[in-house]
Amino acid sequence: MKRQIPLALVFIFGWLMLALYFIPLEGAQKVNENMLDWTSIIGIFALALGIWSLITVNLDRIKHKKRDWQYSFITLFGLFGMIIFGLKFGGENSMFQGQESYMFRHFFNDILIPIYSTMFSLLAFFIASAAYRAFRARSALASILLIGAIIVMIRFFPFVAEYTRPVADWILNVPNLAAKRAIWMGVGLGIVATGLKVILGIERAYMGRD
Amino acid sequence: MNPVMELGDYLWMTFAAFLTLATFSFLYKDNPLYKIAEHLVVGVSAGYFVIILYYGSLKTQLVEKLYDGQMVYLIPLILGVLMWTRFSKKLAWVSRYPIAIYIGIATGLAIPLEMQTKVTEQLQAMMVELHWGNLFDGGLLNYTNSFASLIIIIGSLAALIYFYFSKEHKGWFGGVATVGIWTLMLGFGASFGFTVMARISLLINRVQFLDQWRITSVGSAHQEGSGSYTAVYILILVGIFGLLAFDLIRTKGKTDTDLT
Amino acid sequence: MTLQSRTSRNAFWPGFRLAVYGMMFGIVFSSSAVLSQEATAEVDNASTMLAPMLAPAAPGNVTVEDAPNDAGHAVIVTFSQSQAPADGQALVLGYEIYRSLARSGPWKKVGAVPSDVDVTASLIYKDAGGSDKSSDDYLPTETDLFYRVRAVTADSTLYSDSEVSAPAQAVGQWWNSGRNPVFFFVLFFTLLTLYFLRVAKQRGDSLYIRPLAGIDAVDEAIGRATEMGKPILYVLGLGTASDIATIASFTILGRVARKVAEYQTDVIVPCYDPIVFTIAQETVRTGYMDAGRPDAYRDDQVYFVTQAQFAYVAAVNGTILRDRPATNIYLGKFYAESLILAETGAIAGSIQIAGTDEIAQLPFFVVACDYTLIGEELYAASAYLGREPLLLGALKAQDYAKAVIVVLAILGVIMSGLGYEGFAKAFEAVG
Amino acid sequence: MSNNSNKGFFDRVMLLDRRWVFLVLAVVVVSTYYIPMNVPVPASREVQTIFDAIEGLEEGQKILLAIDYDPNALAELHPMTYVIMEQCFRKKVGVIITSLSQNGPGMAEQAILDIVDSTALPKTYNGVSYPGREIVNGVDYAFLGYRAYFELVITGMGQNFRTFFSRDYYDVLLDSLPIMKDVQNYDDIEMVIDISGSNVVDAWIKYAAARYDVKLALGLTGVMTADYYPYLGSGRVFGLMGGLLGAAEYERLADNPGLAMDGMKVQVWAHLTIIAFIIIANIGYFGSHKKRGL
Repeated sequence: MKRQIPLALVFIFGWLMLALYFIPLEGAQKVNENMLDWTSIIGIFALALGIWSLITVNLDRIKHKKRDWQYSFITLFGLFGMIIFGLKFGGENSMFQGQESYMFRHFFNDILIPIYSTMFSLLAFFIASAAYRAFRARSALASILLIGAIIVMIRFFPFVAEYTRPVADWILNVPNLAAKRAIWMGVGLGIVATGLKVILGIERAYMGRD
Repeated sequence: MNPVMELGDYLWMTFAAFLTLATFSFLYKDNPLYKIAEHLVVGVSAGYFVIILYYGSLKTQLVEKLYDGQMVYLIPLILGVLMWTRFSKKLAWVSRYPIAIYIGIATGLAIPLEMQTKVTEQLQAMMVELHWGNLFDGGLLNYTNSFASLIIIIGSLAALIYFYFSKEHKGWFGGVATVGIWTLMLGFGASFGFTVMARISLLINRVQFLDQWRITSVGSAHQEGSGSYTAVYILILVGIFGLLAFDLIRTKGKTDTDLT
Repeated sequence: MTLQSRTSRNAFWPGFRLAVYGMMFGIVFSSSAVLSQEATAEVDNASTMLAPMLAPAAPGNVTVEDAPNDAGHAVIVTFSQSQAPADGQALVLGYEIYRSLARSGPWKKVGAVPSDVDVTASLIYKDAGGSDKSSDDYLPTETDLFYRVRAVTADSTLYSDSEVSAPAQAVGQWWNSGRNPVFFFVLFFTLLTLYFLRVAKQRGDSLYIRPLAGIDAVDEAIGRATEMGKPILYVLGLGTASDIATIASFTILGRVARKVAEYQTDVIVPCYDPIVFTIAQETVRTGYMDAGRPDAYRDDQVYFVTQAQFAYVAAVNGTILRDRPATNIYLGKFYAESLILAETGAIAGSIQIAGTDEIAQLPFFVVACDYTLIGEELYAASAYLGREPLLLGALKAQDYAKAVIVVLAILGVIMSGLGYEGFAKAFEAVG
Repeated sequence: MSNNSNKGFFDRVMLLDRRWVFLVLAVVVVSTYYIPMNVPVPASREVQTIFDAIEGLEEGQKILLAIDYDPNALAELHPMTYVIMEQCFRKKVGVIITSLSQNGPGMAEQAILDIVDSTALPKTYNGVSYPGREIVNGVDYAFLGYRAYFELVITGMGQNFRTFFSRDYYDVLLDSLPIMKDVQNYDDIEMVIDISGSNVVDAWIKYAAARYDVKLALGLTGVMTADYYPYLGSGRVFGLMGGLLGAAEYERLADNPGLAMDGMKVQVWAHLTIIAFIIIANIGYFGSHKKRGL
């Protein structure tokens, strides 16, 4: 009941979806679409569990005055603020204009967007520090990595571009493509093998045990 | 301040600029400003998703369809509600049912799809890769000639052999696997080098944003009297960078692993 | 204003030309009186632009057949193009496809195809309609459909229609034969896996597998964390529970949790996806139970952060810098955040083990982490860690499949080189 | 190694606090952003050919500039539009502008307004001084706008521009525009430059270049570029600009540094900084190993 039925469900739905891939019939495709809807609906319900976790972890921090507990107020404020500003009811004259509301728009544009893009742009610094730390000709493999990166980086430099550009383009289009293709095929087989193990109930760590 | 912009909008923009700098400050070390930005963005983004998923997905994918009389959608509704049994320690195991269905659907979907896009399509592409023409057509570095396609085929097969698990990488087999890992590393290096440009662009965009904020604050260089403001701005920049450098020199000998 | 002819054909049919212009500008005049004066002045000039005044030859041989391997809302229309223009005939720009439920109409325009330079070539148009009855592009299934093709020219008054096609029906199919290659690959691989599972059951764990540095590092890393008295950070990535990479990562998380519990140290798992979060909680709890320390497990070890990529990264970064985990393990799906996490981890001095099947992120993990599981190695990791015979058996099947692929690829290259294109074609999945 | 005072120069380089890397990169990016300078981005052959082709045009000749991109490709492609448009206006070459991507007309109009402004001022490019002049819609350029079914539109323009564009973007009859006076179809223009971030470019190659033998050059986003090099080899297109880099190369050739060059000067210096750090790291690595006799 606690374990056998779920494993049976994985088995049944797994083979069903696998079969539907090969059946173009209208009814089959309707079922297919329906199932995809199911997964996203389950995901939405699960979000409640996630949000509950976020709230309890932060309340717990405040309650026990754990390290940096003061900042948990900010998280909770942001969470509830955004939810309240995003609510929509009461018609045109109500305070709750949902995603069109002044606060919701500004929270999105002036809090989320700048922090997202700044986090993203940290990559410029990290790509530099990673290169500094890792691109040392310690071994043959490290040297190849280093050479590949440097040639591509100087592909458009003044004075050298005439020579480096064609080499860089060649590396990007030949060995790089070969590497990608090999990884793809390996990953493809790995996914199918893992998928089969899941359907057959061999790989079931996700299920827990009781 | 630029008269075109309303005070409220300007304050929001200033706040955005502050959050930008607060996020950057993380590079130097963990600090209260970063903590503010971090905790704020976690809360706001989580709230954002609650709203988006409720109004965007739940309403259109479930509620409206149920109202529409599509009773088959009672099933995902029940499955979704079953997820909530996790709130109770005793009934938590019931949530395995929806999870099992979810994983079953996802797995059954992935198997043929991945087999097609990652295996058969790639295999087929490799079979027709080689042009049986002049080996060095258009020069050694022309990546559309037969030589290039030959290298692609050899490289990808060797790299595939590198992923062999149940055979020791020794002898000729080890040799082929070595060619494989070299191909992988050269490809990785090239991808890394190629990405640098896009990442620097992201940084330039942030610098542009901060500059935009400066212009909004003090007016552009064409405006009268803005020259001295610009000088102040440059001085502030030099000051910040100088202070950071000074602090780094002061704490020398300590590597960054023991910061904070 | 010079009245220079653009093409030699301009010299013909001057009278007809003016007549057409009269018609064209008649419309213009009536619609905009203000422009009329200007337009009159332009008539001379404008009249140089359209010379051929005869309708083009009609397209022919319109045949319609059901589109294969679909749900039954599409047909394929094939027709031969209009013949090359004779003197005075307008050049065909393209063909408009019309559909009707009856031979006599009414006709509905469903699409257009540009003409081909080679007029002897037949053209193909796939009329793929919607399956929703209420939608505008609905194409009824198992109903007689008639088609007509119109050759259109630069002048909207000059066109010619083909004969109406014989009726055809759109029918749904039971089997997508275009995906046969995929089917046979999946079937072959499933049988191979089942066979090796049997072998593995009989032979136990005597199957050889080559060492993977990244896997061996996991045990060492847990030991190191215990010595240092610091936690282990396990990041499942940005994948959802429907990504197989994440599912593979759960298995590894289970093992890590068990080891961690045995060594009496801590594991922290911040989660991005709510379903992944619930499963991770269950997995870690089970790991602690397997180690015989169920009470050591706390619910706040595995927690949900947020579903936004960079907000999630901001939070994990904070955790790395403040909790200073001895080891960071990143296994699953990763995107741009890969390098942000890995470099922050390096700043904190953690040992880092990464693995993903996202090709674009592998270079960054390889550069910034101590150990990286590349692509397929991530999927093999669970077998390596558990050493369960069944999981090892599946690994063996993967290896044989790779060997088959290598042989097929070489064979395919040779065959297509010898001109047997059908060989490679046989592996092509359509649709 | 653990004793700080014992560390030699090379060891210290090896253990350099990574925040120095961050700081130096930040200083380089911010200062190069503000300091005006001209980075000699060397032009590749396929960009040079486009520049030479436009430079070789006479006053009164015409080109077609196809602006087929949406706002998401703006950063890479807008600079190309700007520099080519300005070059044409300065040389009094007529520009016929179409936009077959749905959100393209907005992009095109913005570019036109900006360049009309900047051409009003006198400037010197490559040693040639141009007086400022007023650019007149319908005389110096025609903006035809957007039409659906881009494949048919491109084929149709081979017959006559008026087939699909009887009126321009501003709803003015094409026949009333002086610039369109003697222009019927592709035969009457010198070349087509397609600046594209979508599959419209395929139609230009297939229906304009292949069918009507139009002289075609492309400006593409960085990720698209590699896929279109084969057309360069086969001669179907005579020039190709790829991404920000291609745009910057063109700006340099045109001696008209703009947005792309602004980006590239920072890029070049940032790349140089990273490479310098890699070199320093390797010197440190080999130095410290040599000392220890490894």
